[in-house]
Amino acid sequence: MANFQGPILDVHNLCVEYSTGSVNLFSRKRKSAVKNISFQIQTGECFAVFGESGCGKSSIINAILAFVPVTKGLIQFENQNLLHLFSSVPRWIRPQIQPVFQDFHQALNPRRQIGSLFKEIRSIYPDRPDSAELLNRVGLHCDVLHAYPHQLSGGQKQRVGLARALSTNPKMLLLDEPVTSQDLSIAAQILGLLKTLQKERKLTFLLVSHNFSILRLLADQVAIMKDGGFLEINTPGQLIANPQHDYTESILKQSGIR
Amino acid sequence: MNNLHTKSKMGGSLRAGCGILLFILLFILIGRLLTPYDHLSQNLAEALESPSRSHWLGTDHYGRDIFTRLIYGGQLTWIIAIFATLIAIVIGTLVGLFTAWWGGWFDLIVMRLVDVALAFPRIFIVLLVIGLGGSSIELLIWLLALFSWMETARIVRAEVSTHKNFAYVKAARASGLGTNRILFRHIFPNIAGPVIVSAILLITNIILVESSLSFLGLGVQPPFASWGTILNEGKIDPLGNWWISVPAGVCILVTVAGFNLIGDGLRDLFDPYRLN
Amino acid sequence: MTFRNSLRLHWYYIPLIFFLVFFSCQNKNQHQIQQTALYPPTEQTEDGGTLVVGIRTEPETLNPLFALSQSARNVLGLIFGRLADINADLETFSPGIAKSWEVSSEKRQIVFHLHQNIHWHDGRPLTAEDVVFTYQMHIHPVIAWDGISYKQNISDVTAPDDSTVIFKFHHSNHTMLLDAVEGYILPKHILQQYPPEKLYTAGFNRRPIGSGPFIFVEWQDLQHIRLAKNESYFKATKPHLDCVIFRIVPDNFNLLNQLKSGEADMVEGIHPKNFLAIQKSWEAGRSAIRPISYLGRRYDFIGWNLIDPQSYAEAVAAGATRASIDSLIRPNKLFGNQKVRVALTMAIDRQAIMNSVNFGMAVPLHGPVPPILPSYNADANIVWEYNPGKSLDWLAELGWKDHDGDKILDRDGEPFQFEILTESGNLHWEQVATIVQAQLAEIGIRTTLRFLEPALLYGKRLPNREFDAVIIGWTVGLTPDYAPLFHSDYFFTPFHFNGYYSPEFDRLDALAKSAPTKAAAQRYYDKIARLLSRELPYTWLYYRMECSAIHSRFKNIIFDKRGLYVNLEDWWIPQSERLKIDRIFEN
Amino acid sequence: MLSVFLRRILSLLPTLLIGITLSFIIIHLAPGDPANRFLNPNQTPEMQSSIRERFGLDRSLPVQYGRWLKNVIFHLDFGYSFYSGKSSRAVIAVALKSTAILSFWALVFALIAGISLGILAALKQNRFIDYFCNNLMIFFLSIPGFWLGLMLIGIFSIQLSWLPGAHLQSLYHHQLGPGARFWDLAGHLILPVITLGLPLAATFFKYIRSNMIETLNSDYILAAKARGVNRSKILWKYALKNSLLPIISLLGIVIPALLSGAVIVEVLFALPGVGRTMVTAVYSRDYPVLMAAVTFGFIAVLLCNLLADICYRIVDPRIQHSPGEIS
Repeated sequence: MANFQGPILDVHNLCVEYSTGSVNLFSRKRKSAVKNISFQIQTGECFAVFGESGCGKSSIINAILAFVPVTKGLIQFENQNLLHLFSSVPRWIRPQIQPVFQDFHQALNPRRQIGSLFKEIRSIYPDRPDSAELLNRVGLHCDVLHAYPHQLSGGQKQRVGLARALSTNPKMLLLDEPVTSQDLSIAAQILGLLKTLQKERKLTFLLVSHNFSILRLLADQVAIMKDGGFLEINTPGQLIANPQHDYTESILKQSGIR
Repeated sequence: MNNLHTKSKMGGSLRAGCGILLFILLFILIGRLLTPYDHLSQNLAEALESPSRSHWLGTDHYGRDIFTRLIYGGQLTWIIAIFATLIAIVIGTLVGLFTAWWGGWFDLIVMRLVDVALAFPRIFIVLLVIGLGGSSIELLIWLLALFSWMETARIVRAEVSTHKNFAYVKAARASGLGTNRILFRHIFPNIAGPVIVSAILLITNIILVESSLSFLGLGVQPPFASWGTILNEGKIDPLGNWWISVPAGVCILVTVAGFNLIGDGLRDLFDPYRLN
Repeated sequence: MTFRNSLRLHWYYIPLIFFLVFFSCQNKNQHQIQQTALYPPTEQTEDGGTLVVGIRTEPETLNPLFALSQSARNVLGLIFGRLADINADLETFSPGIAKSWEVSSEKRQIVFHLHQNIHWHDGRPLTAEDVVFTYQMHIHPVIAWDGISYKQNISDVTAPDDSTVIFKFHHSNHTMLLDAVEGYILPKHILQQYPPEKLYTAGFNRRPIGSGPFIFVEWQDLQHIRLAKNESYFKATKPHLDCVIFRIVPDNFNLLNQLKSGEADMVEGIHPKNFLAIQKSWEAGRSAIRPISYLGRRYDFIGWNLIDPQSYAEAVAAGATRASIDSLIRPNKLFGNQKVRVALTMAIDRQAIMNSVNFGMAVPLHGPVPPILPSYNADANIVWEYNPGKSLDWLAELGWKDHDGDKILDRDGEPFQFEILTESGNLHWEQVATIVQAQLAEIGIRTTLRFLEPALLYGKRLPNREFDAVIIGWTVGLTPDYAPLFHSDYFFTPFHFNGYYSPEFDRLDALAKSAPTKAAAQRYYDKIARLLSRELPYTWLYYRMECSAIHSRFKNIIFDKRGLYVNLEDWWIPQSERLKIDRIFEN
Repeated sequence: MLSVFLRRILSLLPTLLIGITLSFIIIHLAPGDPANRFLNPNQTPEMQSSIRERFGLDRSLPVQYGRWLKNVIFHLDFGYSFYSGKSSRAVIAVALKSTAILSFWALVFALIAGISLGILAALKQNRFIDYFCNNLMIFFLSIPGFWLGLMLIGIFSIQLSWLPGAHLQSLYHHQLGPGARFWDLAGHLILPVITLGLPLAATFFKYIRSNMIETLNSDYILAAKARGVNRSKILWKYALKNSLLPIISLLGIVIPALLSGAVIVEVLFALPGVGRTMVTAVYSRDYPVLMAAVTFGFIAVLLCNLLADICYRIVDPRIQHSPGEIS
């Protein structure tokens, strides 16, 4: 497993739909959130999806984590079809892909101490690293273990979230707007931390954001997403230099890059 | 500014409610130390005596001391109300948790059934009580619970559907925690507030429904009594023998009011916005 | 107890059916036996006025073919007429629709001569055809009239002309007249429009047309039924009242309230506690509500299950007949023994129960014969006085002692305990049961009470003999018939629920029924009373007084064991005492 | 909107059917046989079977159900009451009439009392009048209904003789003039309406008061105040409108509960309503009447919920149905 060759994540023709309106027997109006998306992520790479809110970028993460049913398509993680395994949740795959959510007040359970999160995970995966070590790694003191989320600052919460994600020893992190709600200095710190971690642990990132400036610091590949579909995929440099779509261009202008 | 006032006042109602209930609980738990009588022993010669020094609240048709009956009746009322509420809350919570969690067709079908249960005429309690051969205490508890879990299920379902999409739940799912663990250890503590409030309101409701069942002659069976049955026993001559029904009515009134006060206070305490 | 009262009345009618009951409103004053007139009948009466009767349950129907409840029967008696009405002596009859009759034992027939000026309320004349039609309806299998047993001895009814009806019988016996006149005469010209199977839902049931002293006017569902004076009633100058209204008030408390506030003039079946209060204020001159109490028709008892329920179920499943009772049915392990029943009876202080539950409005009863009947003989009964000490001795003789010191009697390690059933919602019986439980507990017998809804109690537990002891009551009819309760012919019927079986009783019953004279029959009735009060298939508790109240402005009221409606057509109100309500419905 | 409405109605049908079927089964499986009412020791087997045939009880349960459902769907015929021989539909219709009158006035009373006191309490928050109203309402919420009714009858009908304690109208109602008829009806309605309406008023009061306080403290009201908008305009136009919204959904629950009959009030005050009819039907095992009432009850609950839902949507377009799972 360790020497797995080829793309770690292969998404092919992914479609996700939601039913809208009241849920009842006779009406099932459906709204499509993700339309026919395909991409591949190589091990150790950072793949970023850029899109404005509501374009469906979070749905990709939800689809990979099997939080929403996939209408059509294929998601393969190390050649294992995640969609087939969905019905019987593959416990051995779960810890390998971990999400990190933007810091919002629901990112951590408000009624539980931080320490209990790690304890719980270690109770399932006993061979995983110690919580104190993890917290140290993300730059937090062990005291945090006895704190409740509301006693932490935004940056601390975000680090805790990161530590929690790392606690299962994942191969891949799904970063959903990881630094949006922080001010710039903290965002920079966290981004730096992510970068070092990526190198240290050979992590693969799938990063989702509506902030191009952040994407560009981390991403190896960027997909521009609009209305549920990808407009173009390219390296950040190429995109800036040679945008294929007017939309891309307007984004770059808004971000002040062009 | 106004908000602050409300809070402090509601805190007051919480305190008042707790005080009242504590008093009532003390009354029904250690009140028997105050009375030399037994709640079941009859003394036909002393039947229907008005309140006096030997019988503080008079006697009933069988010469039993009403004060003593109130103490034991209170115990039964509380037992019925609390157990029925607990059962209803457990059923409602489980149904709410799992329907919201699994969603889809399961949710659809179960919620339809909840709709049916909610639409069921309450009079069916009567039908079931008499149909199942009279009212034992266990039967009363189960039936009262059976007709009261739906509101809780709806509340829990709504809360869980919200929490289900919160990042902390997603993170927990992603780290491979089991469904039960997530539902009971992670989500439930966060929605316990509304559940407790609904439980308090259920208790008040169940006490009142139990007393109206007594009105229909379907309450606790003699020689035992709940406050509802004592209240009902005074109905032959409610004006002449007021001492039978008035104290029982006051007990019900005060208890239910106490719970209502606590419910009001707690609702404020568990204000969903307070979490944010 | 609100609408549960309906059920009490509702279930009381069952025994009515087989005790041969008669109600009559058209009784003459000349029969003064056992009746009390509140005011001596006077020559000058004044017409007009309204009577409002407060009742707890709505009559289910006003078709005499289907009416079962007492409230319906009371209303029907005012709207319809019979061929003849039984008198207070319970033996003779007064003319009704028939002005005279000839009974001929040899020819096994009765010839009735009808009044010729009787009209239905819609104006059509009542003829012999109607009487024949009524008989046909009574015996129609689809209708399943509940009084059909009266008509079983009748072979044919014919009408040679408009005013003559001939009843022919299979056998000649002393109940021929009784059998012939039972049932209200129905209007053929209306009912023949409906096929018999549709009669149950006919509009007639809600808007009856009869020939009685009052005409049906309106029926407001669950509110009231209003009747008006029949101006062309065949008995001239009657009735005196303009209007009779039955107001339905299900809640006892409110019903009494109606009586006090003058919204109702008459209420029956008042709780003794409330009755005493009414009596007190009447005697103090504070109220115009006159209390009326009289020995009614109800007694309460504890019925013991004499047989083993399981063996009964097995025997029924095996299709047992009367002949196989002895071999298939085992006696009940507790109450199968007469000594146990006697001991239990002696352990119950019936006088205390009577005082406490009925507030004295009852008389003691020790045997099967109701005190209102001519055949009642107080000395015939064996009286088991309250004596808990003796009761314990008797039980000890049988091995029931408190061996283990837990204050409960036991034998062979088995505690003496059983379940007492009664009807839920019946305050009287619930109270009796509660007291009986406490009294039995005093001598160390543990009982559990179970209050069952009537449908369950009478429809399932008693007919299937699934009970230990039951506290209920019977309403007695005006002619004695103990066979349905105790005769082995009825062993497998629902009403013979306690499984009493005694060849001696069967013999005495047959002898009493075939006795040539009343005096001869009396001997056997005394023997029956002696036998049953010794054997104690029931523990008779008490015989109830009926407690009613009526506004004092009504004069010339006669009430006796036949009820309070005996002569309603003779009631009248002096002008000086009239109230507002009396003028509202003036004709 | 109409198509939404129709679709929602269609989607209620399965609920309705499940409910009715379940009720049918429960009612018919409850021990006790309606034919027992006619028991009589001299009854022959033929008579017994004729009675059972009269009521269709000779058929198996599924056949009875099929027949019943067919008659209901195609002829709106709920069968004839076993007890009185009346058409069950007519029995319920009559009962419904007085229940509707009682419910309507109880609702009007509760709305007026609850809303006006609720507003008053919210405006005078934390003053004496607020505490007083609050505690009064808790009192009304906590008192057992039949005890309240008994006391009202005892005081106003017996001791003071001010008001009649039973029935919807006097015996001489039909002889009165139109104006007097109204007063007659009103007099009879006061006590039951108060008994039924007080707990309701308390419920409304609580909702209105807390919503009103919340709205009055919300940003946009504060902003409007700051802009110097007229105080009464703020109160009536903004605050009240928003506070009344939850009442709509509350009505969706309260109205059907009222319509399925307030047994105790109806028994106590001798009103010919649905609740009393149903209890009588339960005791006499009058299946057709019971089923008619239950069917009506189900339809009332479902329709009222639906209507409340739709009204809510019309009044407050912000409400969107969340599909449950959205990213």
